[in-house]
Amino acid sequence: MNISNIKEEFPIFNNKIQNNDLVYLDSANSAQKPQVVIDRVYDFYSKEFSNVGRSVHYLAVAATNLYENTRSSVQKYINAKDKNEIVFTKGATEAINLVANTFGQKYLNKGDEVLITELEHHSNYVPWHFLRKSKKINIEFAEVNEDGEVTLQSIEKKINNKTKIIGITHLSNVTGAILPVKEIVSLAHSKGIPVLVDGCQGAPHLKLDMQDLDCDFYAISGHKMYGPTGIGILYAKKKWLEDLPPYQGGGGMIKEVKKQGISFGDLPNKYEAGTMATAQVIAFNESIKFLEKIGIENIQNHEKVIVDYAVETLKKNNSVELIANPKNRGGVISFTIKDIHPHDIATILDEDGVAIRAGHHCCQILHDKLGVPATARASIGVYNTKEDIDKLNSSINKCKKIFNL
Amino acid sequence: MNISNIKEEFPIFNNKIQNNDLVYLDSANSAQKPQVVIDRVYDFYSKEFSNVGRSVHYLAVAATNLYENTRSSVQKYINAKDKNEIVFTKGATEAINLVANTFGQKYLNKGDEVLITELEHHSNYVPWHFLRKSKKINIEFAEVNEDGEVTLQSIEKKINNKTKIIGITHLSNVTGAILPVKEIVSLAHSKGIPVLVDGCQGAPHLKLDMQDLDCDFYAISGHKMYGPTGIGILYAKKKWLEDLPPYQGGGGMIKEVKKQGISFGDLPNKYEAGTMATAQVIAFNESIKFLEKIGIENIQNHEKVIVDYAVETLKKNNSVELIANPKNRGGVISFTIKDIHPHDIATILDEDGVAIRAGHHCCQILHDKLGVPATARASIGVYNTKEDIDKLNSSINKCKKIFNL
Amino acid sequence: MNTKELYQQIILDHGKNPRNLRKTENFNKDAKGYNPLCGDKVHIYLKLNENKKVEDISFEGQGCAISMASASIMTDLIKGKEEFEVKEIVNDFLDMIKEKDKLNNNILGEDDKTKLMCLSGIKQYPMRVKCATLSWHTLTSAINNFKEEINTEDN
Amino acid sequence: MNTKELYQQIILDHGKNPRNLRKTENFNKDAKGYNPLCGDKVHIYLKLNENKKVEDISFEGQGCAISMASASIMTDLIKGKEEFEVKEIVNDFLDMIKEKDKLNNNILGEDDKTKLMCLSGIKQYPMRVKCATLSWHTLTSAINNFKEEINTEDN
Ligand SMILES: Cc1ncc(COP(=O)(O)O)c(C=O)c1O
Ligand SMILES: Cc1ncc(COP(=O)(O)O)c(C=O)c1O
Repeated sequence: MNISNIKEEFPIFNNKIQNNDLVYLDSANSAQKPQVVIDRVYDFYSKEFSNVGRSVHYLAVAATNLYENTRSSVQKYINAKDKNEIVFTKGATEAINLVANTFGQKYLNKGDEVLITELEHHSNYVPWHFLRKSKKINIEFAEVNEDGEVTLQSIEKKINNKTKIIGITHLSNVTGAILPVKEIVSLAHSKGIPVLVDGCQGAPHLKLDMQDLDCDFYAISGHKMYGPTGIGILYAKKKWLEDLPPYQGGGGMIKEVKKQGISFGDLPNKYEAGTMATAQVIAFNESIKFLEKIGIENIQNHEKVIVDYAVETLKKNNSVELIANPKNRGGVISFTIKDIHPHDIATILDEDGVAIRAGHHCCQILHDKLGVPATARASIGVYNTKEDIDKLNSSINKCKKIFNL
Repeated sequence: MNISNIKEEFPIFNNKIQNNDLVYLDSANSAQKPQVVIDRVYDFYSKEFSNVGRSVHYLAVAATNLYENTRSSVQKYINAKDKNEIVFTKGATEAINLVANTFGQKYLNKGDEVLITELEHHSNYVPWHFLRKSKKINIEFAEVNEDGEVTLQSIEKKINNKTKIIGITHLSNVTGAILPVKEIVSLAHSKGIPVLVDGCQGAPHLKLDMQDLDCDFYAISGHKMYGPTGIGILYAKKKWLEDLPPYQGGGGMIKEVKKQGISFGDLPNKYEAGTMATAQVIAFNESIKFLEKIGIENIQNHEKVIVDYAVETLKKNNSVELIANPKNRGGVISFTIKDIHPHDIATILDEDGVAIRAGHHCCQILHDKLGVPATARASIGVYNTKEDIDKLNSSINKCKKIFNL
Repeated sequence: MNTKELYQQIILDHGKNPRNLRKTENFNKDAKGYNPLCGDKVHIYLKLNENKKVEDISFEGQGCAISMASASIMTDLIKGKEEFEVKEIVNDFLDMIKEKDKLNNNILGEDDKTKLMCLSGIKQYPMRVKCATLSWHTLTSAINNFKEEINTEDN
Repeated sequence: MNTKELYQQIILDHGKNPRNLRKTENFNKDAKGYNPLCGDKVHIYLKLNENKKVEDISFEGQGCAISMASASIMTDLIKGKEEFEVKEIVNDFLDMIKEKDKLNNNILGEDDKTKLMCLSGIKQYPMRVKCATLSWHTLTSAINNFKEEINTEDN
């Protein structure tokens, strides 16, 4: 599969959006879906639908196998040691809530500290916040530097003997900074502290190797990985999944149920209560295959070309201010224009079919730090081209014209 | 839309399953999907995909409107007072966990009692069980009678001044009994006790009127209502949603986020953290429209004809023992055959394309009471016909032949 | 309607140089408004005299051109009005933004109405409607004394 | 393979009238097995003598025809074997059910092997494989003294 004409694999680009070609620069929010994924959902519902794991009839058996095949594919894709280290959730947010809730229940007590960073998405802050109230713990924030990065040193500075778990983003959804996760994990482990990685932005764009990263938990969002909505993945080391209590209760996750008590099922069932997002999990296998077919190296190289071009283009455009300058950057570029509010930018760009996001991107802590309530953000997916960046730039120029800049 | 040839609306019946026509009698597990629902998912991903509520570009605005349209449709369908009483979840199991967790946090204390019934699915027991440990509460079980029913009296007997909440199924997924929910709610309210109804089996088959039922919480499973997998609905009275704490934390559910603290968003956002199952919610609107088009009265009449015919047919088949005989029965019939284990029955029926479920159907408490570890269950959907029942019966006869009965 | 028309000169002017962007001394009514989606914030200050007339109105806040212009124009028009008139103008404006073609109140003169109608284009940008209405809703809160402070504490 | 062939006479016979369905007196090894999906339960009792030979083996439990027949045939074949032979037979059986065409051990005679091969049809019914293997896995636990009791208490 040739990445240079990969747009063709995504049907959304076949249609005009309000008479414009779609210039989709909002992939950090959610990625578009390739035809293979869309078809898989369609076919599964049309010809093969059944619930999984609960009946012994033909369709149920087939669906169960398909469902478990995705688990194996994900395991391989992220190089997890064990298939049962892959838990399907409804999204990355749920994956992080699962960890915060169960780890918190078992291991966090009054006065303990959870260390996160100023870059974190609300999804990797609010779940820990709940424990402030219920468990009287504290939350510490590793500082972001002027370039929009969180360094190993910045993490190290905040670790102390009350630190019980560290939660960090792999790739910031605002500054684009890629964190030195492996080094942070190694430091944390040397002090006996487990690490949760919010991999929402990392998973679609970086080569993943759980055994190499050695993190304890890694949260993934299916819809940002060119997959269906309504599915996420929690990777967790087996020892944690065996050790921690269950999260939600219901059918499928139990072993034996009596009036007096309940015993819980083995992995992977323990954390998959109730009917799961069967069709979405099954179709997500196609997302993985799609990414594998292109090859993660090709994706990284391609996206680097585009993001470098975007940075260069926007830097040359005066009145555009890039809000971060990380040395190791993924495909996220946030910017402001003096005297034009990001929401006004987004509205004007949209008129030309250029879809970006404006706001705090669920990172209010970071925006407080940056001293701006909102930024405009262009984020890149596998389908973006230099032409997309040119269109972005010319629409920005139109903004400036409208605002008499 | 004419119910007599409604099978045509479901593409799954166009294909042979292992050379047989599919006789799908496993709808209580999960229902098949009509073409309109499948198409909606396809079209949304192909032409309209965007995340909701977070960007101001055209696709995002359109998706947000579609998403909220489903909320309005559900509100209308179940006659809720307010649109914001509809919370989207990943399934009914999550909906019940949400209630148990948040109600438990705020209102349950040591020694308090939660009253459920012996008919409950594990999804309406395990979430309460978690509170036994964390909050030292007790769980009481209202008794099922010989006909497989839970009566108002049976509930009344177990209510005392420690009872803080009651959880009951609307329609048993094993005995088929329809519970006198309205009467139970009225009794409970007279004592100041809120009621959660597990509506998984009720919602696809009964006329729903939240204002008339007057229950406090009602949990619905999208995939059992001819909708996509990965979506459920929690109906809750507004006063509860305003009063209870949030469940999961993440993007979209907050108001303001500071390092020191967080304030939470208004309804409906408060309970919808993270990227939701956007495509599934949007497509679920088609399920509702589909049901409305047929008309719930027509559905109820049709299903009654089929279930009555099934009961009659199976009663005439000696060696088949129906395990319940509720006066008010929905489309669920569980049975055993002396000397043939339910799993053997299911395997043999499957060979003829007859899909039923065998096992404890996530109701171990009830099976303990019945004194059998497993039963066979045929459950009915809008597409089933008398011929389906005839095929079920003749396959049962084949079982008997193989087992020399 | 295109964005060139939406962002007409008067909006840009009020957006860039908002009138009454300050804090009224000795205000006797106020309220804060917040739009969590985009981070727009506004704080309205009112001074009603003994005859329930708006002696002064001002605001503090930050936001997009639409929200700043809306607050700016609003405060300009409201100054000197009686409390009951303020309520009528607010309702009329909100109705107009929601569904009506024009303003129906008899309180504002034609010039003022024309100024306000500059904001009507926002109807075609549903995600931005809140930008235009935030300060108006907040004014209502202030008048009704709903001091809905944003709670950033644990809850 | 159809279900008529799967449920051949020998399976039905052992399923309906399982051999060794009782509790060995003075057993010195035992283990419980449970399949949460279908509720099948088995409890295996072993009596090994001082030479590590199976003096008696029995089981209690409930389940489908396949699982009862499997436990019944298994206990019949295992009686009188040495511990190391038992392990070899178990592994051979599990391999066969998983992927092999036939049994490869040299311990069982042809008649016994034929009896066991009656269970091989289950391969084509993936959801039912556990029914056939439950008692075998439980036997392994018993031999290895893994007393994995089902915990119905709070945890
Ligand atoms: C009565 C009842 N309650 C709860 C559930 C759980 O629903 P879900 O699996 O969709 O979360 C089911 C279905 O399995 C059910 O039948
Ligand atoms: C860095 C980061 N973390 C977490 C999330 C939340 O993921 P989801 O909304 O899929 O649950 C997102 C996306 O919104 C994100 O960008």
